[in-house]
Amino acid sequence: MINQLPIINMLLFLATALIIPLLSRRKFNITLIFGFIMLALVMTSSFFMLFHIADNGAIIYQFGGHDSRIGIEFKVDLMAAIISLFVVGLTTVIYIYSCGDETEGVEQKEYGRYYILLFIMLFALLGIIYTNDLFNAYVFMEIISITTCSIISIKRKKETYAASFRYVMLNEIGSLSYLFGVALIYMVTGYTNIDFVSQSIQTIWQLYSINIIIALGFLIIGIGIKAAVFPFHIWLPDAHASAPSSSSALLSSIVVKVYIIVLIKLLFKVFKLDVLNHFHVSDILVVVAATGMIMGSIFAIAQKDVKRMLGYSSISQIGYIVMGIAMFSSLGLSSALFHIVSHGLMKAALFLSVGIIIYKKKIKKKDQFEGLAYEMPITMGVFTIAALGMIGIPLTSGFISKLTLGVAALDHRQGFLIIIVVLSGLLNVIYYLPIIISSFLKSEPKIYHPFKIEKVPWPMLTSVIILGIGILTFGIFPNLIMNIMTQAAELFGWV
Amino acid sequence: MKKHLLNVLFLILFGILVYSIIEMPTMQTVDAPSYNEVTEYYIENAVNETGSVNFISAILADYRGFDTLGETIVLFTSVIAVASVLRTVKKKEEEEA
Amino acid sequence: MEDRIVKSITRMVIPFIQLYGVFIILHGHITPGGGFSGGTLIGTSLILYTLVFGLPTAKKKFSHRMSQIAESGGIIVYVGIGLVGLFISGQFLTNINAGFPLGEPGELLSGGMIPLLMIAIGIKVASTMVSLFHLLIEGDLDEDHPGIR
Amino acid sequence: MKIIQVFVDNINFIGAVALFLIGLRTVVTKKNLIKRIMGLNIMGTSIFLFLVAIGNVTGGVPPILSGEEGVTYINPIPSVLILTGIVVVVSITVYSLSLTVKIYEMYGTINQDELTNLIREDDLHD
Repeated sequence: MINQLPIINMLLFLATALIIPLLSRRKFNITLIFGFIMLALVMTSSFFMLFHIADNGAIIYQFGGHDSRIGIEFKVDLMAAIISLFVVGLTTVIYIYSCGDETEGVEQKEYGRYYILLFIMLFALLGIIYTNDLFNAYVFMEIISITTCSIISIKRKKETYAASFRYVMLNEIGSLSYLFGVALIYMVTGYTNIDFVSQSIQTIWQLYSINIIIALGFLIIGIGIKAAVFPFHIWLPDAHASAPSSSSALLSSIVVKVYIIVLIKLLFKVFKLDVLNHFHVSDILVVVAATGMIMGSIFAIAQKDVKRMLGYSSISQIGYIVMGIAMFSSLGLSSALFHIVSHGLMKAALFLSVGIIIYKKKIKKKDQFEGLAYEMPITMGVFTIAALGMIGIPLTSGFISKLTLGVAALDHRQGFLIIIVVLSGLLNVIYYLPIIISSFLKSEPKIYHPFKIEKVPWPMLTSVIILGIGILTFGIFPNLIMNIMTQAAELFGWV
Repeated sequence: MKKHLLNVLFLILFGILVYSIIEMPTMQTVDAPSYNEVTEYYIENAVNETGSVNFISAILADYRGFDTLGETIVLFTSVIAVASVLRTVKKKEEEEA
Repeated sequence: MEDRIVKSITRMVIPFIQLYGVFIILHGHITPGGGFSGGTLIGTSLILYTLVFGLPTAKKKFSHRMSQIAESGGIIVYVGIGLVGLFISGQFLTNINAGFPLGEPGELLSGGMIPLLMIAIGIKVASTMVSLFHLLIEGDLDEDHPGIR
Repeated sequence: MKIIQVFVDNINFIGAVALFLIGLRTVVTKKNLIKRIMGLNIMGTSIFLFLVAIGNVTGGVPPILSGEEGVTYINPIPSVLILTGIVVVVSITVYSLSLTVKIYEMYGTINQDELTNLIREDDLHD
């Protein structure tokens, strides 16, 4: 029964997406509760799966009972189990937030459609994490790109359409160059299953080295565009500026991270280490990560709109993760995995708290935050925790991930990266601290009853509080997830 | 000026790709690297394993059936996505009422 | 387009296009073609109908309710066939182990689950094409373009 | 002479790569939104041409079991990948076309430059 869990999780999400239109006749809360039950169900089953895989190895599930060379195969190893649990858990929290946030630009009638798209995106996210087949990953990548674009363009504002059009164009170039890379690999190896592709690549990469270089280039550029790695990040800030805050929280803390997992799968499972070292991929990735860290923060300083600023700061944080991967060591990979989880929590907390602020005060500009902490203590409290986490202050999970990244850089004898990590942390200070300072210290003259809990729908507040607690717990007790992550990183067989 | 720069860049890229294609195993015969034991397996066993004479439908529906499920879901999402963009709310109420 | 000749010709031609489309879907596992190409054929015949007879009449033929049923119906049938394999033999989307009758290759009733899947895909592709076309041209009707009356 | 012979041998691969770059150039440089969508379609078809060229066997017969012996079939797998890929490119095109309809309705233009100027004006005064 355990082997069926991956496909059952995905079919549960698909079933929810199909049942929601039938529920739209009755009162709307029934759809929300029904969706929440399904999310909780899948979360428990992925918890169960994680413990099972931690004990006795990866679940391999062949579709139609065919040998894995012939048919399509799911391979859920420890890293996939951790990330799928992270994706479903964080989506449940963001789902709780979106239940309370009806009016944020999405009409009541549209609301059912928003959830259908959300659940199909979850179906595809789980699929792309589990699958062990390159072309199957392309099909799920397409479903994700359509659903994320339509989640953004569901808010009927003028600038959302222009932003999502640019997002579709760039996303499509990314997927087609990924497909071109897969076609080049298929031309040389004849397989699409990841294990068999890597076996045959190890033997023939000297013979057809031209094919491998060009396939590697197209794949990395394709995934780079979709994961908004620095040189290809143009679409992310515009998409965030105009999207509803729950979908921009989803986009930048979950979808972008899943593409980083696809990048990890490609680099370390398909092209194993000796191919990568031969083509010096590690140095290229280090350069890309370093520029991304610095440039992302510099752009963020210049922004006026809070959401666009958060978009640029996620680009610099993605640079951290790519730096962790570029170390090509189990320490580097485990710190990258930890940063994926901690950045996901922090970025979701930031976006959701900004969403509450926009919901209540209808302000978008950075400099309109005076005295907000007195009116909305909880939201600004969580915003400060998350912002301090982004800067890397101890007691938050951000500090732990910066620490482990620095240790991984030292272990990889690239000490100058620590300087870049610290420099980018300082740049974060420049654009996060003014908001915190102005909201806490500059007091609004007409505040009579400070520190009264803001009147905001309860689901929005609970989700933000959960995220705040999550950032602090992983900051104080990082070993809760750090050991499983080092265990997962060991599995890649570093030479 | 920017346009010419871009055209030159694309020409250089085209030259690099054409040069690399000449190196690639582009022989379109049975001993191409992609014509390996997986293809032979399909050609020999597809008929008696799936009963369908047309190998492409056999692979499409049976061996790689999960891809085609992904396909139908792409079609389903594209209808929902276009409806969420174009379907004006007031029009929908008339239909429901 | 109040054109008597065009209307009568399309009234004659459309059934044959749809018949050919159904033929391509059903013979998917014998001759080239299958769910995707047959579905497009049927979809095009319905689009031709909408072009010639106007959106309101076409809406009666292929109403919003029907397109919703066809959309989710195609996927439910597909997943149902997959689940049959899951419950009987523990593998999703399997053919022989799930006991689908393979029949004699080359005959119409051969191929186990393949014709069933082809029909599901055919319905799905046809209904998607038609509802996308209706959605795209629906926007023109509000602003006073004569458009497709 | 060898060069021309080499060109003629793998002409479909070179054609596929040329189409890919033409499509990429249209998407990147063209200003009209509809032309950018067409560029996307060209890129999609070029990759399918590349896949067909990979699976092609000279003198091969389409992979339908025809009964008589000694017949070489072409490689069926790339054709299956293409069938799946075509549907994907179609649905992306329909989605971006619907976005263009809405952009034209809201902004009255589908030229990328005018669009960016209009958006910049909106940003200034809101």
